[in-house]
Amino acid sequence: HRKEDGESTAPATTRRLLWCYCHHHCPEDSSNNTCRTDGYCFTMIEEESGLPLLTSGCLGWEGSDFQCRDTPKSHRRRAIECCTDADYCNKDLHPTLPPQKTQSFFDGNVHHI
Amino acid sequence: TAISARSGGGGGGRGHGKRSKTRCSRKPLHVNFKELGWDDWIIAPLDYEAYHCEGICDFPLRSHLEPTNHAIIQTLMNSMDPESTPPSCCVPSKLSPISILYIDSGNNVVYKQYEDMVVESCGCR
Amino acid sequence: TAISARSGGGGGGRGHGKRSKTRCSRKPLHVNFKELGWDDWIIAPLDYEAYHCEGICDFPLRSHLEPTNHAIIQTLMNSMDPESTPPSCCVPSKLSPISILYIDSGNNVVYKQYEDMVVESCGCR
Repeated sequence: HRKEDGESTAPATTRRLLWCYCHHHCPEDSSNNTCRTDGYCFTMIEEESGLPLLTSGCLGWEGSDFQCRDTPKSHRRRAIECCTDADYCNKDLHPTLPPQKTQSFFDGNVHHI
Repeated sequence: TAISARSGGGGGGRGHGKRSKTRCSRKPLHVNFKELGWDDWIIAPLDYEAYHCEGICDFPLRSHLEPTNHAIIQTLMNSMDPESTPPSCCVPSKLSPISILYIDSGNNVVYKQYEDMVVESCGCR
Repeated sequence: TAISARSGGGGGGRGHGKRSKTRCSRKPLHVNFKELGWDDWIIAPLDYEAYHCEGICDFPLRSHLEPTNHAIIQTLMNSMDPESTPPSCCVPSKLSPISILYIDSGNNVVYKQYEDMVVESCGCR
Protein backbone atom coordinates (compact mmCIF):
# COMPACT_ATOMS: atom_id res chain seq x y z
CA HIS A 1 0.00 0.00 0.00
CA ARG A 2 1.11 3.60 -0.42
CA LYS A 3 3.13 5.40 2.23
CA GLU A 4 1.73 9.00 2.27
CA ASP A 5 3.61 10.69 5.15
CA GLY A 6 1.50 13.83 5.23
CA GLU A 7 2.19 14.35 1.55
CA SER A 8 -1.43 15.04 0.82
CA THR A 9 -1.10 18.41 2.56
CA ALA A 10 2.48 19.30 1.47
CA PRO A 11 2.16 22.30 -0.92
CA ALA A 12 3.36 21.52 -4.46
CA THR A 13 6.23 24.02 -4.26
CA THR A 14 8.04 22.22 -1.40
CA ARG A 15 7.97 18.79 -3.03
CA ARG A 16 11.50 17.69 -3.89
CA LEU A 17 12.24 16.59 -7.46
CA LEU A 18 13.17 12.95 -7.87
CA TRP A 19 15.44 11.41 -10.51
CA CYS A 20 14.19 8.16 -11.98
CA TYR A 21 15.50 5.54 -14.34
CA CYS A 22 13.54 5.69 -17.58
CA HIS A 23 13.09 3.03 -20.24
CA HIS A 24 10.57 3.14 -23.11
CA HIS A 25 8.87 6.45 -23.83
CA CYS A 26 11.17 8.80 -21.97
CA PRO A 27 10.62 12.55 -22.32
CA GLU A 28 12.02 14.02 -25.55
CA ASP A 29 14.60 16.08 -23.63
CA SER A 30 15.74 13.22 -21.37
CA SER A 31 19.38 12.13 -21.41
CA ASN A 32 20.88 8.69 -20.77
CA ASN A 33 17.59 7.09 -19.75
CA THR A 34 16.71 9.35 -16.87
CA CYS A 35 13.78 11.62 -16.08
CA ARG A 36 12.75 13.88 -13.23
CA THR A 37 9.45 14.27 -11.44
CA ASP A 38 7.69 15.86 -8.48
CA GLY A 39 5.95 12.52 -7.89
CA TYR A 40 7.04 8.89 -8.15
CA CYS A 41 9.39 6.65 -10.10
CA PHE A 42 7.71 3.55 -11.48
CA THR A 43 8.49 0.21 -13.08
CA MET A 44 5.79 -1.72 -14.88
CA ILE A 45 5.63 -5.14 -16.47
CA GLU A 46 2.85 -5.82 -18.94
CA GLU A 47 2.01 -8.53 -21.42
CA GLU A 48 2.44 -7.35 -24.99
CA SER A 49 1.51 -9.91 -27.71
CA GLY A 50 2.15 -12.68 -25.25
CA LEU A 51 5.58 -11.39 -24.21
CA PRO A 52 6.47 -9.53 -20.99
CA LEU A 53 7.42 -5.88 -21.63
CA LEU A 54 9.22 -3.90 -18.93
CA THR A 55 8.88 -0.10 -18.88
CA SER A 56 9.93 2.45 -16.31
CA GLY A 57 9.97 6.17 -15.82
CA CYS A 58 8.40 9.12 -14.02
CA LEU A 59 4.85 9.67 -12.76
CA GLY A 60 3.71 13.10 -11.69
CA TRP A 61 2.45 13.80 -8.20
CA GLU A 62 -0.97 14.64 -9.59
CA GLY A 63 -2.89 11.40 -10.01
CA SER A 64 -0.27 9.10 -8.49
CA ASP A 65 -2.92 7.96 -5.97
CA PHE A 66 -4.72 6.43 -8.94
CA GLN A 67 -1.87 5.39 -11.25
CA CYS A 68 0.21 3.67 -8.57
CA ARG A 69 -2.83 1.67 -7.47
CA ASP A 70 -3.87 0.94 -11.06
CA THR A 71 -7.01 -1.21 -11.44
CA PRO A 72 -7.00 -4.98 -11.06
CA LYS A 73 -9.63 -5.12 -13.83
CA SER A 74 -7.44 -4.02 -16.74
CA HIS A 75 -8.04 -6.10 -19.86
CA ARG A 76 -4.25 -6.47 -20.20
CA ARG A 77 -2.08 -8.35 -17.73
CA ARG A 78 0.21 -5.85 -16.03
CA ALA A 79 1.73 -4.91 -12.69
CA ILE A 80 3.08 -1.51 -11.66
CA GLU A 81 5.24 -0.56 -8.69
CA CYS A 82 5.99 3.02 -7.61
CA CYS A 83 8.61 4.40 -5.23
CA THR A 84 9.74 7.75 -3.98
CA ASP A 85 12.32 7.16 -1.29
CA ALA A 86 15.51 7.75 -3.29
CA ASP A 87 16.72 8.82 -6.72
CA TYR A 88 16.55 5.93 -9.22
CA CYS A 89 14.65 3.81 -6.65
CA ASN A 90 12.73 2.18 -9.52
CA LYS A 91 15.87 0.27 -10.48
CA ASP A 92 15.18 -1.96 -7.48
CA LEU A 93 11.54 -2.57 -8.34
CA HIS A 94 10.77 -5.96 -9.92
CA PRO A 95 7.03 -6.31 -10.48
CA THR A 96 5.77 -9.68 -11.71
CA LEU A 97 2.88 -10.36 -14.04
CA PRO A 98 -0.33 -11.48 -12.27
CA PRO A 99 -1.47 -15.03 -13.05
CA GLN A 100 -3.32 -15.43 -16.34
CA LYS A 101 -7.10 -15.40 -15.76
CA THR A 102 -8.08 -19.00 -16.56
CA GLN A 103 -11.21 -19.27 -18.79
CA SER A 104 -13.93 -20.82 -16.59
CA PHE A 105 -14.08 -24.55 -17.55
CA PHE A 106 -17.75 -24.84 -16.91
CA ASP A 107 -19.68 -22.54 -19.16
CA GLY A 108 -22.93 -23.38 -17.44
CA ASN A 109 -23.92 -26.53 -19.32
CA VAL A 110 -22.03 -29.41 -17.72
CA HIS A 111 -22.38 -32.67 -19.68
CA HIS A 112 -22.53 -35.86 -17.62
CA ILE A 113 -21.30 -38.89 -19.50
CA THR B 1 8.37 3.54 -0.04
CA ALA B 2 7.18 1.13 -2.70
CA ILE B 3 3.63 0.84 -3.86
CA SER B 4 2.56 -2.00 -6.07
CA ALA B 5 -0.56 -2.99 -8.00
CA ARG B 6 -1.29 -5.93 -10.29
CA SER B 7 -3.91 -6.26 -12.94
CA GLY B 8 -5.31 -9.50 -14.43
CA GLY B 9 -5.50 -9.89 -18.19
CA GLY B 10 -9.00 -10.42 -19.48
CA GLY B 11 -8.09 -11.25 -23.07
CA GLY B 12 -5.25 -12.67 -25.16
CA GLY B 13 -2.17 -10.74 -26.22
CA ARG B 14 -4.11 -7.92 -27.88
CA GLY B 15 -2.75 -4.59 -28.76
CA HIS B 16 0.15 -5.62 -30.97
CA GLY B 17 -0.88 -2.95 -33.43
CA LYS B 18 -0.99 -0.49 -30.56
CA ARG B 19 2.68 -0.86 -29.75
CA SER B 20 3.66 -0.16 -33.34
CA LYS B 21 1.97 3.26 -32.92
CA THR B 22 4.21 5.78 -31.14
CA ARG B 23 3.29 7.29 -27.85
CA CYS B 24 2.07 10.85 -27.46
CA SER B 25 4.80 13.23 -28.60
CA ARG B 26 5.44 16.38 -30.64
CA LYS B 27 5.74 15.89 -34.38
CA PRO B 28 6.60 18.26 -37.23
CA LEU B 29 3.85 20.28 -38.96
CA HIS B 30 5.23 22.75 -41.47
CA VAL B 31 2.65 25.42 -42.28
CA ASN B 32 3.05 27.19 -45.64
CA PHE B 33 0.77 30.24 -45.85
CA LYS B 34 1.30 30.35 -49.64
CA GLU B 35 -0.03 26.77 -49.96
CA LEU B 36 -2.95 27.78 -47.74
CA GLY B 37 -3.58 30.54 -50.30
CA TRP B 38 -2.91 33.33 -47.81
CA ASP B 39 -0.05 35.04 -49.60
CA ASP B 40 -2.59 37.63 -50.77
CA TRP B 41 -2.80 39.08 -47.25
CA ILE B 42 0.20 37.67 -45.32
CA ILE B 43 3.53 39.40 -46.12
CA ALA B 44 5.80 37.52 -43.71
CA PRO B 45 6.61 34.92 -42.67
CA LEU B 46 5.25 32.86 -45.59
CA ASP B 47 5.81 29.65 -43.66
CA TYR B 48 6.64 28.48 -40.15
CA GLU B 49 7.04 25.28 -38.09
CA ALA B 50 3.88 24.80 -35.98
CA TYR B 51 4.46 21.16 -34.87
CA HIS B 52 1.50 19.03 -33.77
CA CYS B 53 0.79 16.37 -31.17
CA GLU B 54 0.15 12.78 -32.09
CA GLY B 55 0.39 9.30 -30.54
CA ILE B 56 -1.28 7.10 -28.00
CA CYS B 57 -1.99 7.98 -24.40
CA ASP B 58 -1.76 4.70 -22.52
CA PHE B 59 -1.24 3.63 -18.92
CA PRO B 60 0.63 4.90 -17.01
CA LEU B 61 0.55 8.49 -18.22
CA ARG B 62 4.10 9.72 -17.67
CA SER B 63 4.82 12.95 -15.80
CA HIS B 64 6.09 14.81 -18.88
CA LEU B 65 2.58 14.41 -20.39
CA GLU B 66 1.20 16.38 -17.44
CA PRO B 67 -2.04 14.37 -17.27
CA THR B 68 -5.04 15.72 -15.37
CA ASN B 69 -6.72 13.45 -12.83
CA HIS B 70 -9.58 13.09 -15.31
CA ALA B 71 -7.21 11.92 -18.06
CA ILE B 72 -5.78 9.34 -15.64
CA ILE B 73 -9.23 8.09 -14.61
CA GLN B 74 -10.34 7.94 -18.28
CA THR B 75 -7.17 6.00 -19.16
CA LEU B 76 -7.91 3.47 -16.39
CA MET B 77 -11.55 3.16 -17.54
CA ASN B 78 -10.25 2.59 -21.09
CA SER B 79 -7.93 -0.11 -19.72
CA MET B 80 -10.93 -1.86 -18.23
CA ASP B 81 -13.16 -1.61 -21.27
CA PRO B 82 -11.63 -0.07 -24.41
CA GLU B 83 -14.92 -0.38 -26.27
CA SER B 84 -16.94 1.78 -23.92
CA THR B 85 -14.43 4.48 -23.01
CA PRO B 86 -12.01 6.11 -25.47
CA PRO B 87 -8.43 6.80 -24.32
CA SER B 88 -7.41 10.32 -23.39
CA CYS B 89 -6.11 12.41 -26.30
CA CYS B 90 -2.63 13.71 -27.18
CA VAL B 91 -2.91 17.48 -27.51
CA PRO B 92 -0.72 20.55 -27.08
CA SER B 93 -0.09 21.30 -23.40
CA LYS B 94 2.13 24.35 -24.01
CA LEU B 95 2.01 26.76 -26.98
CA SER B 96 3.92 29.86 -28.02
CA PRO B 97 3.08 32.84 -30.27
CA ILE B 98 4.47 34.07 -33.58
CA SER B 99 4.25 37.55 -35.10
CA ILE B 100 2.87 38.09 -38.60
CA LEU B 101 3.18 41.07 -40.97
CA TYR B 102 0.05 41.36 -43.06
CA ILE B 103 -2.23 43.69 -44.99
CA ASP B 104 -5.58 44.24 -43.24
CA SER B 105 -8.93 44.83 -44.88
CA GLY B 106 -8.28 48.59 -44.79
CA ASN B 107 -5.10 48.04 -46.83
CA ASN B 108 -2.91 48.92 -43.84
CA VAL B 109 0.27 46.98 -43.16
CA VAL B 110 -0.04 45.50 -39.68
CA TYR B 111 2.47 43.61 -37.50
CA LYS B 112 0.58 41.50 -34.97
CA GLN B 113 1.46 38.76 -32.44
CA TYR B 114 -0.79 35.71 -32.78
CA GLU B 115 -1.01 33.67 -29.58
CA ASP B 116 -0.80 29.84 -29.36
CA MET B 117 0.60 29.21 -32.85
CA VAL B 118 3.52 26.84 -32.08
CA VAL B 119 3.40 23.63 -30.01
CA GLU B 120 6.06 23.62 -27.29
CA SER B 121 4.97 20.39 -25.58
CA CYS B 122 2.25 17.76 -25.76
CA GLY B 123 0.17 16.12 -23.05
CA CYS B 124 -2.68 13.65 -22.51
CA ARG B 125 -6.03 15.17 -21.65
CA THR C 1 -17.68 43.74 -41.71
CA ALA C 2 -18.32 40.72 -43.94
CA ILE C 3 -15.49 38.34 -44.72
CA SER C 4 -16.11 35.47 -47.09
CA ALA C 5 -14.00 32.57 -48.32
CA ARG C 6 -14.65 29.73 -50.74
CA SER C 7 -12.77 26.45 -50.96
CA GLY C 8 -12.86 24.04 -53.93
CA GLY C 9 -13.77 20.39 -53.13
CA GLY C 10 -10.78 18.17 -53.95
CA GLY C 11 -12.56 14.81 -53.94
CA GLY C 12 -16.01 13.19 -54.33
CA GLY C 13 -18.84 13.46 -51.83
CA ARG C 14 -16.55 12.43 -48.98
CA GLY C 15 -17.35 12.86 -45.39
CA HIS C 16 -20.78 11.25 -45.46
CA GLY C 17 -19.39 8.66 -43.05
CA LYS C 18 -17.75 11.50 -41.14
CA ARG C 19 -21.01 13.41 -40.79
CA SER C 20 -22.62 10.40 -39.12
CA LYS C 21 -20.10 10.91 -36.28
CA THR C 22 -21.23 13.56 -33.80
CA ARG C 23 -19.32 16.76 -33.26
CA CYS C 24 -17.11 17.38 -30.26
CA SER C 25 -19.31 17.41 -27.16
CA ARG C 26 -19.52 16.21 -23.57
CA LYS C 27 -20.71 12.64 -23.11
CA PRO C 28 -21.49 10.56 -20.00
CA LEU C 29 -18.71 8.58 -18.25
CA HIS C 30 -19.89 7.01 -15.02
CA VAL C 31 -16.93 6.04 -12.86
CA ASN C 32 -17.52 3.30 -10.29
CA PHE C 33 -14.61 3.03 -7.85
CA LYS C 34 -15.83 -0.41 -6.73
CA GLU C 35 -15.65 -1.66 -10.34
CA LEU C 36 -12.16 -0.17 -10.57
CA GLY C 37 -11.32 -2.28 -7.50
CA TRP C 38 -10.72 0.73 -5.27
CA ASP C 39 -13.30 0.07 -2.58
CA ASP C 40 -10.44 -1.19 -0.43
CA TRP C 41 -9.14 2.36 0.01
CA ILE C 42 -11.94 4.72 -1.08
CA ILE C 43 -14.74 5.16 1.48
CA ALA C 44 -16.88 7.71 -0.37
CA PRO C 45 -18.15 8.43 -2.90
CA LEU C 46 -18.02 4.94 -4.45
CA ASP C 47 -19.03 6.32 -7.83
CA TYR C 48 -19.41 9.66 -9.60
CA GLU C 49 -20.21 11.13 -13.03
CA ALA C 50 -16.94 12.23 -14.67
CA TYR C 51 -18.22 12.75 -18.24
CA HIS C 52 -15.74 12.66 -21.16
CA CYS C 53 -15.25 14.48 -24.45
CA GLU C 54 -15.78 12.82 -27.77
CA GLY C 55 -16.59 13.75 -31.37
CA ILE C 56 -15.05 15.33 -34.40
CA CYS C 57 -13.38 18.73 -34.60
CA ASP C 58 -14.06 19.95 -38.11
CA PHE C 59 -14.04 23.29 -39.92
CA PRO C 60 -15.10 25.80 -38.82
CA LEU C 61 -14.35 25.28 -35.11
CA ARG C 62 -17.29 26.93 -33.31
CA SER C 63 -16.72 29.48 -30.58
CA HIS C 64 -18.07 27.27 -27.79
CA LEU C 65 -15.21 24.84 -28.54
CA GLU C 66 -12.77 27.64 -27.63
CA PRO C 67 -10.19 26.59 -30.25
CA THR C 68 -6.61 27.87 -30.05
CA ASN C 69 -5.04 29.46 -33.11
CA HIS C 70 -2.98 26.27 -33.47
CA ALA C 71 -6.10 24.11 -33.48
CA ILE C 72 -7.62 26.32 -36.19
CA ILE C 73 -4.45 26.15 -38.32
CA GLN C 74 -4.23 22.37 -37.82
CA THR C 75 -7.90 21.99 -38.81
CA LEU C 76 -7.25 23.94 -42.02
CA MET C 77 -4.17 21.84 -42.79
CA ASN C 78 -6.27 18.72 -42.20
CA SER C 79 -8.87 20.07 -44.63
CA MET C 80 -6.14 20.48 -47.24
CA ASP C 81 -4.59 17.05 -46.73
CA PRO C 82 -6.30 14.74 -44.21
CA GLU C 83 -3.65 12.07 -44.74
CA SER C 84 -0.72 14.18 -43.64
CA THR C 85 -2.25 16.16 -40.79
CA PRO C 86 -4.66 14.76 -38.19
CA PRO C 87 -7.61 16.91 -37.08
CA SER C 88 -7.48 18.69 -33.72
CA CYS C 89 -8.76 16.65 -30.81
CA CYS C 90 -11.88 16.94 -28.65
CA VAL C 91 -10.71 17.21 -25.04
CA PRO C 92 -11.88 18.74 -21.76
CA SER C 93 -11.50 22.53 -21.77
CA LYS C 94 -12.94 23.07 -18.28
CA LEU C 95 -12.81 20.64 -15.32
CA SER C 96 -13.99 20.71 -11.72
CA PRO C 97 -12.86 18.89 -8.57
CA ILE C 98 -14.50 16.32 -6.32
CA SER C 99 -13.63 15.45 -2.72
CA ILE C 100 -12.91 11.87 -1.71
CA LEU C 101 -12.88 10.25 1.74
CA TYR C 102 -10.30 7.51 1.81
CA ILE C 103 -7.92 5.47 3.95
CA ASP C 104 -4.26 6.30 3.29
CA SER C 105 -1.31 3.95 3.56
CA GLY C 106 -0.81 5.00 7.17
CA ASN C 107 -4.38 3.79 7.87
CA ASN C 108 -5.55 7.36 8.43
CA VAL C 109 -8.93 8.49 7.18
CA VAL C 110 -8.30 11.43 4.86
CA TYR C 111 -10.74 13.81 3.14
CA LYS C 112 -9.00 15.32 0.12
CA GLN C 113 -10.10 17.46 -2.84
CA TYR C 114 -8.91 16.01 -6.14
CA GLU C 115 -8.64 18.64 -8.85
CA ASP C 116 -9.85 18.21 -12.47
CA MET C 117 -12.03 15.15 -11.93
CA VAL C 118 -15.26 16.19 -13.71
CA VAL C 119 -15.56 17.55 -17.27
CA GLU C 120 -17.52 20.82 -17.36
CA SER C 121 -16.97 21.60 -21.04
CA CYS C 122 -15.13 20.26 -24.09
CA GLY C 123 -13.04 21.99 -26.72
CA CYS C 124 -10.88 21.35 -29.79
CA ARG C 125 -7.15 21.56 -29.25
